[in-house]
Amino acid sequence: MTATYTASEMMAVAASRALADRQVCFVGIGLPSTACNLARATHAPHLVLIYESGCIGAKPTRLPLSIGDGELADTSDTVVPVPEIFNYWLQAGRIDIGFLGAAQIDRRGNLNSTVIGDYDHPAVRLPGAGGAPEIASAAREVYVMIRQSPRTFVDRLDFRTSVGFGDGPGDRERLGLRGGGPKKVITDLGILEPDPETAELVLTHLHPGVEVDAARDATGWDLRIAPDLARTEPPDAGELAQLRRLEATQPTQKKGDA
Amino acid sequence: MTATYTASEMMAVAASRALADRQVCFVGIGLPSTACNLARATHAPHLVLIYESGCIGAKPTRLPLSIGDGELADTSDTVVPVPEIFNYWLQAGRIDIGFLGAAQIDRRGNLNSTVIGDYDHPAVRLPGAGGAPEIASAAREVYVMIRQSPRTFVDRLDFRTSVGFGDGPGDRERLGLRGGGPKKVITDLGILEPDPETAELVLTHLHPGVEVDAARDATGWDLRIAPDLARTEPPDAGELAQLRRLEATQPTQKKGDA
Amino acid sequence: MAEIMGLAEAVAAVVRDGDTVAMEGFTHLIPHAAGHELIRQGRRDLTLVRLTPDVLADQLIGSGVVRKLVFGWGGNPGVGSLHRFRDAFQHGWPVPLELDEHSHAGLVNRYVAGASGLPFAVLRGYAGTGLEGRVGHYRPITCPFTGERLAAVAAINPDAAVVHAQRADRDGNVQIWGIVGVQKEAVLASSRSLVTVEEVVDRLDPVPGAIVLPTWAVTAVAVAPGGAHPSYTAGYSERDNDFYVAWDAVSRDRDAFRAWIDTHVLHADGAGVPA
Amino acid sequence: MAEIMGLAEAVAAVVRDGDTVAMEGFTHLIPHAAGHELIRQGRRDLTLVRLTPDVLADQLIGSGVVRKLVFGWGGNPGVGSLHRFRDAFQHGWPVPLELDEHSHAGLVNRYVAGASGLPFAVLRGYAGTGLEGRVGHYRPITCPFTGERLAAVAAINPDAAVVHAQRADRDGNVQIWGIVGVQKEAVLASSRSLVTVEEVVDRLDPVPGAIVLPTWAVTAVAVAPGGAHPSYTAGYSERDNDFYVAWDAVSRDRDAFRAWIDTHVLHADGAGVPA
Repeated sequence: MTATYTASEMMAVAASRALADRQVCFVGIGLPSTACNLARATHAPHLVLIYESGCIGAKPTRLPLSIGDGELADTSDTVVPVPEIFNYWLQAGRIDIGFLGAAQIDRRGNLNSTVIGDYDHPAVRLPGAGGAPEIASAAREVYVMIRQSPRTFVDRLDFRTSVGFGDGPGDRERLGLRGGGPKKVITDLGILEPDPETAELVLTHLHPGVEVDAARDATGWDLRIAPDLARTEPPDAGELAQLRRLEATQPTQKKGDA
Repeated sequence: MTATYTASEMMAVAASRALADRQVCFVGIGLPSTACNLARATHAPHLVLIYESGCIGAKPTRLPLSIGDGELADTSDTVVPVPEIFNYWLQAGRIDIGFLGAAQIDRRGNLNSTVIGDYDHPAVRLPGAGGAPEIASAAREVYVMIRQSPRTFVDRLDFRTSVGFGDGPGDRERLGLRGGGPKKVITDLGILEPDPETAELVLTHLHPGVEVDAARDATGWDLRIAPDLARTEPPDAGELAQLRRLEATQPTQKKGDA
Repeated sequence: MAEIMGLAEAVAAVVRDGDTVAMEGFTHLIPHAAGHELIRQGRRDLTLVRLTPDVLADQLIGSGVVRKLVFGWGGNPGVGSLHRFRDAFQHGWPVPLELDEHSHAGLVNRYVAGASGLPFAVLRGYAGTGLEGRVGHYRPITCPFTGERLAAVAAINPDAAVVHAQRADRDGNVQIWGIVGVQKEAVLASSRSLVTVEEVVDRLDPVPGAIVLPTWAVTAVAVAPGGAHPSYTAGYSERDNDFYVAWDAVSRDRDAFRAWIDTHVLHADGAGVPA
Repeated sequence: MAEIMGLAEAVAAVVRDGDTVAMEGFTHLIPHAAGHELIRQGRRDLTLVRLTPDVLADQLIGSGVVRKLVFGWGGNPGVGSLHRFRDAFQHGWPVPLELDEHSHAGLVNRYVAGASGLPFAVLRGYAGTGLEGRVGHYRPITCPFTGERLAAVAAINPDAAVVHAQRADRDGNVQIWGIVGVQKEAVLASSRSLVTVEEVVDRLDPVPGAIVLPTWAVTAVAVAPGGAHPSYTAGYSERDNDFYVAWDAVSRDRDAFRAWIDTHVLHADGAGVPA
């Protein structure tokens, strides 16, 4: 009998599974924190969590509401100044997995968190870059967690805040971006991964209960489907229990916040 | 009745008097430390001592044997990493007085602490630059403490480790050196100060018991003498007592070490 | 040497209309009390430099204090967007807001250059992003050794830095611990600085992870207990998460916002106690 | 994750002949025990990077371990010059010594660039000094914003960093306090690192002023109580000032030096106890 779970919970579980023990992760609040802490509570107890507030090796017992939560600092191996976290720890290539969200993503995994519409007179002014461009640039791998809809999966970004694969194969190298770029895009419908030859996102997994047409309809470009398209395993009882235990630690956090 | 005192003691006292309370001083071991701590014990109790080991606001009770002495760290307001002491505290222009010594000095207050003789095959290989070039460059004022003899006061340096006034007026500006350069050269014979128009060191004070010819003979160039050449006041009883109390705290330190 | 003075006097001494003012605190130690004093004093035309504009920035912007925002990421984390920020930028209410946006890495390195007495800093960034070509603080630079193309960002040297810290001693030495953010750099990069503190003590006992700003590197210190609220001060207070959630509704509407400011800022004393 | 191993094994694992090895400690925490193990293992052709070559550097140079010295200032502070250093440089004994000298500010910024993943750093320096035009690690650079001429120094990324610290926990996280010098940068700039520690403890209790190197940023940890002697380790030992003074006579003469090394290093165990 399958347990019921939300799309956000599936996203968190899928991301958690994609993490290996002892990996070093650069994390923001919301689903990435949930996924990382779920991994820590299940198969990856030595996962290293780094928050751009300067917390290295945070081990929170509650999901953080902000990246500067006191518990992150209190449980960290060390807290360093913000220039150091960016220069010594992110830029120098010490991050295995960088998590990002965005308002828009394109087929090459480039991200927009700056504006919807025109830059100078936007329809919506978004929060802006924050740590994202350098996470996108420097992390060995980037995992993007984002809802999939024609509003988010767009053919052309209104603004390129962070570089995925840029304009195509070789563009990251040409731009001098030393990290590997987006290696997984985890959505409420499935998982996409880049085709190494074309640097284009390809749907490789569909979550349980989601059909291919739904994914195509939710994508603003002609979505490529992997020939060996697979089905994500649903969350198992253990994962769900841990996840819900974690979610209960932070009742004010909007569920499904990405 | 005049007390007897050594030339080194006169140098320490002369330097101490040149410091004003609350000034921020970048200090090395030896005579500069002695002078600064004498000032702290007499007229400048709030003098701020900074050591390039990272110690800010050191208040030692014993003269330090090294710039990384435990007591410097223990008594400091804070200890910062060495990159920070150079970048945030020295380079950014927060140092009022920088103390320097050297093996050779020329008429423009340029200093050599690198080699005697040819660079690749020196007669004597000296310690090298250390913090000196940037102290010489950035401190609002530099005080040089150095014995005066034809061996040290040379017409032409064997190597220019640190810039005083370079090749003449305007050279510091041309080189982009933002500090004021050497404003006092304190020797065992007297005190020299730069002529603001020619940027050349001029003898302004003779220590007690020293005559002008001795100073000229000890200088490898045609030493300029100030028209209003003055006599340094000898150490008074209070200064000497404090100085000797300090010197007694560090018996292993070579007396007169500059 | 830092002078210890009352909050109103300190703010007036350190911040002038038209100044570029850095107000830093990365989730932690956000200088709300000082910010509210800026509002009470009716300051105008400030360029606010803040890595992470937040509720405090929203209050300053909505009160007409700020004409330009230099920032990296603006929002109410975990809650939503900043309504006063959007209103000012998109509709010019109450005064037009100019934006100078950055990546965090870009802005922190501008502070580092400013604190280091350098005119620029170097980092890996900006290439291939939309900010390239749009912002004046970035230019490409080539490594003189490897030929590699990197990013140069211009130093930032604000007129004033305003931060909150745990405590100062009676000489004005300041001690900050917990998430220290970019406050040291902001203070050292600025011509003048105001540090609000929870308390003044006889002696700054050493604390793990603490940084100390010597009194001679700070302009003014003012006591403001709870001065970070709704942000927090490690060792003294907790983050008021409910406040941040409630701010969304308060700030969504111009009138509700103005009423809140009127009650909680304009007619409150320096301790934030409404009249 | 840092592996905790015996000193000999750790040195063999982290340092290879021909490596560029950073051995840092600014008067404090100088890694003598590790250095002596390098001598015992007969290592050769190392490029030693050390801001302040000192007695340890003298011992390594005099033992023929070092073929090139990258440094800022070399001497025995308060005592005199380094005789083995001079002998090697001026007379090629026991092996020729090449010098690559810097100002301290230049070398520390090379480490900062190395730790930051950048190919160069910028500082104010070198202009008008004799090192200008003589050293390959410096080139002039122009600020893209102001046109100001500054100094660029090439990043340094040693093959190995060897440092001494107070302690590590059983996972290999390292804690350093007191005068922390440039050790963090040296470790982070290097491909491999060895940290010798006074002890391994269950838990790293927070200490004021301490920095922590996470285990995953360190290659190997080895216990070496008194591992900084004659330098000191804050909280564990005092500087052996007499040793530094006595070193002058010991090292002045080649035979006296060799005899000392034979007794105190070659025939001593990892704890420096002569046979």
